[in-house]
Amino acid sequence: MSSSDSPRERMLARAARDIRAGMVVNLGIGLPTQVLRHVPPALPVCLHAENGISGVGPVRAKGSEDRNLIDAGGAYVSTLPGAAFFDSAVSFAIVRSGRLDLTLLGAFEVAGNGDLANWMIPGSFTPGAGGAIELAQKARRVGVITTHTDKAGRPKIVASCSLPLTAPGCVDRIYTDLAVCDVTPDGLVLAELAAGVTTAEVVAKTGAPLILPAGEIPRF
Amino acid sequence: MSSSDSPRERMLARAARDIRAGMVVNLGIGLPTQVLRHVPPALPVCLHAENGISGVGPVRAKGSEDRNLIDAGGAYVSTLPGAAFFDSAVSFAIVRSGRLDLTLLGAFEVAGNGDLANWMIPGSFTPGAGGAIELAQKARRVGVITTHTDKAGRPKIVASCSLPLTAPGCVDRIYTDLAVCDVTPDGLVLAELAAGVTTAEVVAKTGAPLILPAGEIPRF
Amino acid sequence: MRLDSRIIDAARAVADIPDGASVMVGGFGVPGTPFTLIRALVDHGARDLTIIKNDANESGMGIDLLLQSGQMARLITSHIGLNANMVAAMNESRVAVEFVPQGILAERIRTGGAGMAAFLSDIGIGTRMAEGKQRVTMPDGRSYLVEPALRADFALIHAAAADGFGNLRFAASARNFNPLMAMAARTTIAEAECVLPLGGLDPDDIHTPGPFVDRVVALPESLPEVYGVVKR
Amino acid sequence: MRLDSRIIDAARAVADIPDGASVMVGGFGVPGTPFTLIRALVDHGARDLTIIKNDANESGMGIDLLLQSGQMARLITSHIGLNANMVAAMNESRVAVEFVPQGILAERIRTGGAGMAAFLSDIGIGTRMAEGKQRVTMPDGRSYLVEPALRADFALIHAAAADGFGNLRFAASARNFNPLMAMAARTTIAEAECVLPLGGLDPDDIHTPGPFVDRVVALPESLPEVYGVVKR
Repeated sequence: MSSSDSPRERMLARAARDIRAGMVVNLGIGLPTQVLRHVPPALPVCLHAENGISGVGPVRAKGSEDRNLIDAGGAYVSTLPGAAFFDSAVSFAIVRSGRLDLTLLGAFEVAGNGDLANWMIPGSFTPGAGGAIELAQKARRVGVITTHTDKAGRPKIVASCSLPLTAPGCVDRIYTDLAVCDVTPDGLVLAELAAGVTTAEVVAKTGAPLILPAGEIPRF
Repeated sequence: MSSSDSPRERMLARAARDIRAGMVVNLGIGLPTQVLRHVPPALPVCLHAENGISGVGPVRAKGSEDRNLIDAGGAYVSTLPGAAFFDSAVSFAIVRSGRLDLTLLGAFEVAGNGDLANWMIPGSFTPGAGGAIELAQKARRVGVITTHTDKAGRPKIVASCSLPLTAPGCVDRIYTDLAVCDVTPDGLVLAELAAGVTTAEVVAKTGAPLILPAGEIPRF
Repeated sequence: MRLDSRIIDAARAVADIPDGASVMVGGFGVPGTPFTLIRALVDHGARDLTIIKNDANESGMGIDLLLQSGQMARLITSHIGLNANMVAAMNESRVAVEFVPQGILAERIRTGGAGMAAFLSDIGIGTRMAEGKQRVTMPDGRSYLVEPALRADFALIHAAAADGFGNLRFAASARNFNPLMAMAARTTIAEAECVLPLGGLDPDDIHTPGPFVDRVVALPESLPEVYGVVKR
Repeated sequence: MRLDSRIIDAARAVADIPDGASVMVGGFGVPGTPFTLIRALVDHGARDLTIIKNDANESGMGIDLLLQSGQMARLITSHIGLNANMVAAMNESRVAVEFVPQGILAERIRTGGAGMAAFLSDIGIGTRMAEGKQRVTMPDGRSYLVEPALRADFALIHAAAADGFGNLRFAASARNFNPLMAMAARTTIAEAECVLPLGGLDPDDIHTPGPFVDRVVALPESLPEVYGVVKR
C-alpha cells in the first residue's frame, strides 16, 4: 500500500471499492491485478482465473511456488479455502453463463459508447486474444482501468476505437488516474473526479464527448 | 449358465462371442444384459452405463447394494477396479464421439436395411426414448438381440418398420434364437444358423428378404 | 481475501420460486434426486411449474409429488416409464410432456450452462425426433439439427458433499444430470448430505465449482428413507 | 470381467503419428504441457503437422521445439505472446496461425469430443473475430455464429496420475485443456507422473474416464527440469 496517495494508487483503490461482497471477479493482467492490494482482506470475494481456478489467493513467495498452479497471467498463485479447479471449458462456462459478476480489464483504447480495444495492434502486436473476448463480452459488469492518457499524452478514451475491437459496447465504467466515467445510454458521463483534478482537465484529455452531471462531482 | 443349450442361451452365448477384448460396450435392458453371463471372466471388457459409469461390474446381492450406484436400467451394480463415474453429458460424449465400440439392444422391429424400432408403440407404449436414440445411432457397431418371432409367431425382422424408428439403418447384426443375420449394402444376409434349425425355417419366419450365402452356413 | 457462505434451510431456499417458474431437478432414478428440496417445493406450493428432469421418478416419490399436488404444468424429460401416474397424466393431457433423447437433453442443459445458444447434431435425423426442428447445412454439405440451449430459473441439486461456498461433490451414479443443471439455472440450490467447512474439499476433487451454486442446504445426518435402496 | 491395460513407452506411443497429422497438445503455459510426449514427437520426426494448443509455450520449450524442428505447418491457438519465435514464424508465414478466442477454442474442442458438429454462440459478434463465419438466425430472431467442432488425429495429454486403463487425474491449473483434448482425438496418448494399478484411482475422483484414452506413458519419477517452476 506504499504511495497510496499517488494518482495511480487512488485509481486502483477507487476501482477496488466497486468489488462487492459475494462477487465472482476476474482481473486482467497489469493494472487490474494490482487492484487486489486495495481489496479489504475480510471482504468475501471469489477471484476467477480463466485457466481453471475459482478462489485464487495471493501470489506465492519465490521458492514456495507450486509448479502446477499459475493464474492466467502466469503468476504462481495460491488458493483460498473453498477454491476449486476445473477445465478450460467449465472456466469459460462461468464467464459466458452470467456467473462472472465483474471483470476489470486494461485498454489500448476505450470509446465513449463502451467499445473496447485491448488485444491487438495490427502490424505490431498480434499475439492472439486469449480469453479477453469472452471476459469483455460476457462479464455482468466490465470495468476498464487505464491511465487517462498514454505516454505521449494522447487520450485513451476516444470517440471511436481505431484498433480492432475486443467487444463492442461492453464497458460499463472506466477508472483512470483523473476520473471515473460511466458508459450510459445517453453517452459517457463524468461520474467522479480524482483529488485535485478539474473538470476542464478531464474534458481536455478525453477524446470522447463527456456528459457533465449537474451539481457537484464526487471526488475520489 | 443353466440351460445353456436352450435356443435362448445359445443366442446369448453367440452374441457374447462378438464382444472382443478391449471393447467398450453398452448393453440394453433385458436380453442384451443377459449376454453378460456368457462373457469369459478373464476377457478385458469395459461396460458403459449411460447414467455415468465405465467399468460396470456384476449386480450386487440383495442387502449389499450401494444406494448411489445403479446402472441405466436401475439395477444395483458394482464397479470393476479401474471404473470411473462421470456426468450424463460426458457419458453421451463417449457414445457420440466413437468411443463406444459396441451396443447390444432389444427390438420391437428390425428391418432388413438396419432400421431399428425399439422405443415406442404409438397409443400403448410411449415412455420416451431415454438414451436409446444415441446408442443406436452412434455406437460403432450395433447388434440387436431378439427372438426371431413374437409371441404370436409374427416375424420381428421385417421388410420395413411400421413403428417409429429409434434410428435408421443403424443395425449391423441381428442375433436370434434361430439365426445370425448381417445387414449389408446388398441386403440382409443369413450368416449363421442355430443348431437344429433349417434355412427354410428361418426364411419362412423372416419378414424381410434374406440373402442366402453360397456354401454351407455356419452353425452356433 | 476469503470466500463467503451460502448455507440456508430448505424452506427458505425455495421460498422465492414463483408460480410459472422453470425448475431443473437432478437425479437419474433415485440416485441424485433432491428429495428434500422437492418436498420443500411441494410445501412452498408454487404452481404452473415447468419441470426439467431426466425421468419422472416412481409413483409416490420425487417429482411425482409435484404431479400429485397439481404444481407441475409441463415436463421436459427423456423417459417416464417407471411412473405410471406420469404416463396417465400425459395421456390425459394434465401435464404437457416434451420428450428429448437423454444425451441431447444432457447436452442442451450443458449448452445453457455454458452460455451458448444451441448446438448442431445429427442425432435423430431420419426419425420423428427430427420433425419440426430447425436445420442448418454446414460447409461440409451435411444438414444438422439445431438443438437449442436449455436454461431454467432454478435448479434443485443433490450432492454428497458441499462446502459453504457451494463447491459440490457427487457420489457414484448420483452425479448424472446434477453438475449440468447446476450450471444452467439462474439460481442453483443444492442439498448436501455433508456440509464441510471451507477448505474441506480438495480443489482437485470438486465436481461443481462454487460460482455456479447460490444456496446450500444441509441434509440431516439420518437421511429420509426415500434416499435408500429401492425395495421391489 | 476386468479392464485392460494400455501402458506403453513414449517412443512407441507416438510412432504411428503420420506426416500431415493434426495433434492436440494440452497445457496452459507450463502446467499441463506434455513435454515428454512432445520431445518424443520431435524425435519421431513427423512433419507438416497441424498443432492445436492454447498457447505456443515459450522459446526453447514445449511446442516451440516442433516449430524449431520445422515439423509444425499450422497452429490453431488462442495466444502466442510468450513465444517470440512463434510470433516471428507467423509474421514470416513459416507457420499458418489461426487464432480462436480461448473459451471458444475450449468449447470447439469439447464439442468435437462430445460428437457434435458445431455450436452457436454470439461471442465475437461485432468484432473482426466474426468475419467470414457462417451465421444462423434462431427462432428468437437473433443471429449467432456457427462454431464448428474441432477434432484431431491425436491428442498429447499430461496427467498427474493415471491407471493402466487410462483413467486420468490432473493437478491444479494443469488441468486446463487436457480433459477436453483427451475427448476430441481419434487416438489419445497420455503421459502421467504416476501410474497406479487398476483401482488405484477412486471412480469419483477421475477427471478423464479411461474410454477416451488409448495409450498411457509413465513419466520417470524424477521429472525433467522443464516441468518445474519457470525462473524469470
